[in-house]
Amino acid sequence: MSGFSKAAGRLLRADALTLFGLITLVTLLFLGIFGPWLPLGDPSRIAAGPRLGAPSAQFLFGTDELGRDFMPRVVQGIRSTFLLSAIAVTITAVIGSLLGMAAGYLGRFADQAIARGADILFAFPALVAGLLVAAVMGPGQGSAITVISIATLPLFIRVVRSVTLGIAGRGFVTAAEVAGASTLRIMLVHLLPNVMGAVMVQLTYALSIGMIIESALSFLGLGVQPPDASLGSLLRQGSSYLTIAPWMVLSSGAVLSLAIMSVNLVGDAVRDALEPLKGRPLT
Amino acid sequence: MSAPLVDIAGLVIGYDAAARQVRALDSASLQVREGETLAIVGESGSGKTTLGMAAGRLLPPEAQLLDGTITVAGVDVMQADDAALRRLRREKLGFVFQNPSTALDPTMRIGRQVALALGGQPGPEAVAALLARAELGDPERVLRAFPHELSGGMAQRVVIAMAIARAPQLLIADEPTASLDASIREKVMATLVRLRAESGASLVILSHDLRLIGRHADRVAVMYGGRIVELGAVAQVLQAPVHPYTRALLAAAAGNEVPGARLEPIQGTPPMLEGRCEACAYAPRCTFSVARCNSERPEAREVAGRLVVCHRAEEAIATGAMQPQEAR
Amino acid sequence: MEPDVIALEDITVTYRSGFLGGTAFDALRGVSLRVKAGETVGLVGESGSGKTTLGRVCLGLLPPTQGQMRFGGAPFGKLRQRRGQLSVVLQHPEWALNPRLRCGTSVQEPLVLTGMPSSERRERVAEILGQVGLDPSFAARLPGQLSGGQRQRIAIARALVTNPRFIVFDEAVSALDVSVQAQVLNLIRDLQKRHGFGALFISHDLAATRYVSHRIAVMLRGEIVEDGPSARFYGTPEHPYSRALLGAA
Amino acid sequence: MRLVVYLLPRVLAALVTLFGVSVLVFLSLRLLPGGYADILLGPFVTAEARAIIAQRYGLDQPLVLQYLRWVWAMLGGDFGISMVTQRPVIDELLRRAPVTLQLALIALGVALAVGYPLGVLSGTRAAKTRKGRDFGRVIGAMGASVPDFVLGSVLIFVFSVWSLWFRVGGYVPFSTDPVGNLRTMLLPGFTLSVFGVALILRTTRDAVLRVMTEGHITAAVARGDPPRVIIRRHILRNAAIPVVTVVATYFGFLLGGAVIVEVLFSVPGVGLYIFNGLLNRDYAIVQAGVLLAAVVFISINMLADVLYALIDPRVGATR
Amino acid sequence: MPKKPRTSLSVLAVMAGLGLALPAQAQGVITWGKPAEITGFDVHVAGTVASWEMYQMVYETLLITDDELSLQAGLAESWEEESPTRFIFTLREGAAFSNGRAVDAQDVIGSIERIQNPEIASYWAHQLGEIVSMEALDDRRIVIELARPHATFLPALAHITAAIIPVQEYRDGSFDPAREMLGSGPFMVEQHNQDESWTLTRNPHYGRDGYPRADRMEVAIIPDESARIAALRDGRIDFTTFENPDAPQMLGTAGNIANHPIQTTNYYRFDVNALSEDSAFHDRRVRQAMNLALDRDAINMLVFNGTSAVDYPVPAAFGTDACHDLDTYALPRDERLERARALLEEAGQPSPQVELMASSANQVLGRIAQVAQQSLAEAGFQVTIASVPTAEYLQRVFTDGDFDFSASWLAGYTDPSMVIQWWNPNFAVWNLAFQEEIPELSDALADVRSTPASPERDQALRDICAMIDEGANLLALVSKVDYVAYRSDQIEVRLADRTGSANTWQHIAEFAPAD
Repeated sequence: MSGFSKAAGRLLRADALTLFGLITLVTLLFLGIFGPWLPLGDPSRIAAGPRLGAPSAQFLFGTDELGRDFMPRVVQGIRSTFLLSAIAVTITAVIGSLLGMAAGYLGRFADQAIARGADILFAFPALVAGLLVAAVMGPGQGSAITVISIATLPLFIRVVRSVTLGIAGRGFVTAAEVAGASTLRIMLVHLLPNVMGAVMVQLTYALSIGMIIESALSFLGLGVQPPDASLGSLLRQGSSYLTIAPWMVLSSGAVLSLAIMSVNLVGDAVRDALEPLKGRPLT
Repeated sequence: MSAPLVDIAGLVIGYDAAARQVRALDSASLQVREGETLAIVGESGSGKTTLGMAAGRLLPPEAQLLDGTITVAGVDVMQADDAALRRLRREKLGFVFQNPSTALDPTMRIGRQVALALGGQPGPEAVAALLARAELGDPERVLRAFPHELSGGMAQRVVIAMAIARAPQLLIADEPTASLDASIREKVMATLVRLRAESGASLVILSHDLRLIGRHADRVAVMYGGRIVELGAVAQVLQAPVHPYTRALLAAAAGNEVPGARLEPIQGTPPMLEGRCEACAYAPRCTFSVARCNSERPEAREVAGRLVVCHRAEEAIATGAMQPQEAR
Repeated sequence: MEPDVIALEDITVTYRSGFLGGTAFDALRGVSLRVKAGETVGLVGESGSGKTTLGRVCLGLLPPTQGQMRFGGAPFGKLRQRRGQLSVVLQHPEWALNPRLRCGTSVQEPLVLTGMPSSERRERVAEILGQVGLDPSFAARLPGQLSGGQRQRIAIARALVTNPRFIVFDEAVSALDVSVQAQVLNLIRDLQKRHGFGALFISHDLAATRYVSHRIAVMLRGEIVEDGPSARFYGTPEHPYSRALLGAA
Repeated sequence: MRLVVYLLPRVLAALVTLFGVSVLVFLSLRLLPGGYADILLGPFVTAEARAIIAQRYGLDQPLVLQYLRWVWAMLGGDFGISMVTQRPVIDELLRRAPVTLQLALIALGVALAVGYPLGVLSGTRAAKTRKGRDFGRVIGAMGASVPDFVLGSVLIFVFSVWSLWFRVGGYVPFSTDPVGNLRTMLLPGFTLSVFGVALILRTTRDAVLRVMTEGHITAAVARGDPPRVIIRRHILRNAAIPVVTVVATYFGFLLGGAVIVEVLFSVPGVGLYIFNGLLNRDYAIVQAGVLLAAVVFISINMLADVLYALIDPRVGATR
Repeated sequence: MPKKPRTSLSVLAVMAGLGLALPAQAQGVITWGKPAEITGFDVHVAGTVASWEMYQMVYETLLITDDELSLQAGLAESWEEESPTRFIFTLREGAAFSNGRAVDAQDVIGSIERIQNPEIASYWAHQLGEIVSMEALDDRRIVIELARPHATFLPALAHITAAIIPVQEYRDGSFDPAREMLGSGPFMVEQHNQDESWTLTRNPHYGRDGYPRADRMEVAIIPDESARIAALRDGRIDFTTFENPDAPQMLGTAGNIANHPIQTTNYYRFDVNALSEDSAFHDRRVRQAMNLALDRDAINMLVFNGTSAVDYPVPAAFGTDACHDLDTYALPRDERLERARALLEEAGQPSPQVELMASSANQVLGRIAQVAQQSLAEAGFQVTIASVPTAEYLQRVFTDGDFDFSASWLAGYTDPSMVIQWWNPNFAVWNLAFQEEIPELSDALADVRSTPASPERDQALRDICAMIDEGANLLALVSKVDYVAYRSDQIEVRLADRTGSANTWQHIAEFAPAD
């Protein structure tokens, strides 16, 4: 059966929750991509308003400790956190898929080497790894992307490897082998399209993890550099002023949580669509 | 004779699929007598599994009862409340599934599973005795084993033992030997039939293996397009089939041909009904179809000592070209 | 005399499992088998008897632990050197074709690998689809839109498209319904007459096997226990196990 | 025997993994810009002072030699000394381990107590109704969506404005003052548990749903067993298999990586120790800490593998 | 309080464990919410405020400073300046280390020798000047002779890094200053849980009768400012400091919390890399342009909400106005920007791209950087900001010289001529990586080092300030205020209005629980 067209059908008949997730996700994507061109105000303009001003008609999310309008900062934060994580996770998905396929299909030494590598990354305390990478590479986007990749790479490798193991024994792979197809051809033509579903599902989960990691790094001051904002650096900014300017943490925290939640909801829907789990009722 | 053990009347069941409803049973009617072995044969998609599962209301949630009734041992299965249904399943019904390796809980020892199936607090002797009845050698070892440690044939015997644990009145076996190796199918089937005979229960075998049921069933029901198209004694139906589909099926099966002879496949593919079929569902593939077959729904009639759903049953018998092949 | 398409001499395959290969298990023990051009050899046996392993050896997918193996009289070599000469049709119609590729792409893949130009390929695909009884329009369809029998025909078309010298049918009809099974069995018989390839027909179903095979080998626990013309299996075969397979014990 | 055969390759693999982690942490620490000399001397660092300090701690030797010395000392039970306090790192790690363990246990306890029953409930309901499905999805998606530092910041805000009963910071050992201990540990524990609740809920729900597609459940239904009995006898045990894996991973992460929460709530655990060690370039702390975290993580996962094999008799069985 | 018998120590230890759980008002206990853990135990070596603050609880220096930043008697009850190069110190009667041994002249000599020992890697030797001889006249009197006049000699002795340690114990190996603390200060360390807490108990042999007033001091390490606020509110800590100028506001109107901003001689500064060829700042005109374009008022208003003040190379807290008339400070901003643009034009770099680096540990620095970034943009600078871990910041600036400019703060100590030495890379050798040497300036600085406070010195400072401004190599921004907050209902404190050497808690011996 053609999984994709069926899955797309199921996704289209989405329920309210998925729809909510999709709409939020699309909105955030829109804000993330087109934010810089929207007439929201300059996110880094200092003294645009009073210091630590409460939300008002002019400043929807209030102002920060340098008198910057917090709303465009949150929009910029979405852009950094969301797009950065998306880029990182996409790169990781590509690398992880190739490694996972190689491990699952080639087996033996390649499998052992790749699996051990994934184990090492997995056993390394994630945040410590993040701090180390951020320190070695210097803080900024590059290290944020690397940290997200390191943390999510094992996820992709594991999933793709196990899916590949399931596919590698199937008839069409054997047939291609017998016809004399090269390993690379088999991986790209026969395995890759068939692991894509699992990769897509993993991609959404990795994206939510990536967003958490990016914002955690920025929260510790090692992610996106000021004056640029990421949702994590805004949280860091706001957490210093929780008692007198709670809107900073609340608005950026809410947007971050909403973003992760929408990614999760859509991820659930994609997973349900690709791999419907229907247990039988017990009566 | 009292009322039949199972009375299926005009059963219509559909499955909710993506954007439509696929009809699995298109007004199927069937009665199972007490103490008989009835085989239901048909290709995949013919509706035989739906029919079998419906007897215990074990259909998946996307199955919809659209019409008809099914009564088992006096209980209206489709309308019974949960408690009554469970009592029926527990006391009157026994199921044997196609794949024994999935029908057993993989994390539980066989002994405990069988004990649970027996109910109450049976001692190990009772459990071992039950396994011995199912012709499992070395029941002591089997008791302690986990399902994955058993061969397919042994596992199926365990499943059979569990099915007869509470002396059901009706045993339903869905392709009980299809997943087993050819060399042991016969023996497992023999066990099943022997146990039925010992207990006096009725046995319904769902199968596509014509030769197998030919040796073990009393009556046979041939299903096509969600209906029973021919129903009669095994000897009659398999040796002198009336319905063109039954005939074609027999002619297509490898095993009955003489060396060098050519099998006659049925051209085309089985139908996928989306509503009540207002014609003969087999007509598009039938070599004997006439215009009427494509426009009028045939009803069950008694022809040559059996029920047949075919407009041209009488002509078919008369046609020499439709001489049945030798059946074993 | 024309050499056998494939000749196995005293093949043994040993699997090692457990820690550091501590446990050894012989999947094949001293198996010899020859298949001539234009001949179908049936291989029957129950699951675990080693017939699939033997099939994989014949296809060059599994190097034997011991024994000689020749293809067309020459050492087997690498699979790439045998491009276009070997092919396979497997069980599970739903897994036989890559669900993400159009049928035409699947069928022409062996041709791509032999380096045939694309214009010739398209003609050849249409031709071979015709031979397996499918309309050329099937080339544009996805496997998900096909029935099991149709998919198995596509798989056969893919196996035949390069006019190979040797084809392995591994449980090729086992998952098919009776009516469709007969279609495919007839197709295999007809195509062999036409193309003259050597074939190994692996199945646990003796009835189907004897219908398409010239000779039948019966496997039990890694060894061939009976080997003879298929006519013998219409009567009463010698080995008790063969008789059990016939279900006539 | 089955367990030994099953575990032995895993132990070997774990050793390889640990070797990799040790090399990785060692190398990356040496690649870090800035060293302990900078931290100790502040801006007043001169080349001479740097050299003296490097010599004092053997940091002037070739990397390979430093690494081998470290590993060799570790094999003898010497995990190095902290440059800041001049005390053995292992003493400090062992002193802090109970703190992190307690935090992890609180988080895991809450996550299991809330997540597992809800997961089973949502899984069994989901087979029946859409509402049952959505209920699990909402809780799962929400729990997984609030990062611990967001929740932690908000909680600190709430409890610094209204002190209520909980306290932020000021850890006391449970043995000296159980109430005071809980007052400081429950909040960070709860913060950490939220993700776990979601994780366990989702995993359990999916596992239950998957088990419910299996044939033996249909068989149990066909035998007339009531739902309660089927859940107890057949679903819980079978569904526990993936849950065990996820719980182990989660617990491993908690033990090795609750850094942000420990920093936020000033909980003097292992995570905070490693974090500060990293900031201070106190190499021995980070090296020993990360390696220990990896050992714990791997051991727990191996323990999960054992549990897994105990629950599922098929695991590790040869064919 | 009577001398404690040794057996009671174990009881005390148990109490210490309970300490944080008990209300802070318990008998004689005060609690300090310390923002950061020490970076090392060695009082002569560690160069961080977080460490100094803790040393001040345990160690004493010969001299201390008062509110006017003038020198007062410390461990030395008196001192005599026989000549500009010869000093005689007399130790206080009764001063003793917490092990009971009296502080004697050998401790002073040994401590200073230790500071001067290159093996110890103490940076403080430079501050003391070149000492040619030290001699004990008797147990309590020491003569120290300098090679040449060194104005900062006495102020340097008032800094905690010049603490007097028990040299006898150090030499016989029973005391290792690198792993423990033993001093003559008001408290001694009883227990230390790294990153968590300290328990200090009164030094029973402390030289001042009746002090310290508190029997015990609990120290909770709470780096997070919000958590410190929470702890202060719920009374778990009695006193603490904040970097964040808004902290008083965040503490709210709670009547029992008192805020006490302390003016210091410390100020926020930019270090500019004059030496790296890779930096636009290699060109002095670009540095000058940057200095002119900076909007120090904006930094004060936006980052510090106006609670700080523009500061100068010679800190305003010293009361000198040495630098006020410089164009950098006196011209209106528009003119300065115009000058800055002109300078950039002249340098052929109308829009220099520079990176401003700051430690990520201190958020105030990040805010200063962002305000500076925006004000510099008005002159054409394209500033990117890199907030990096402290260790990296320190290495890149002071060792590698691999940066354009960086933000940090400078301890102004207790004497203008001390802080001003930072502009002499021969003196402030740690600045060699980025500081350009200006011989005239170095000479002037050397001179001023040996000039006591006087109108002549004020004039010299004025000239120096002009030279510093010309070089634009190390810029003063705004003064650093210590925002002290304490629970007025739980503790009685004595706080200075002005401090110099990060000795915020110099009167800790007088802190006591409120009745």
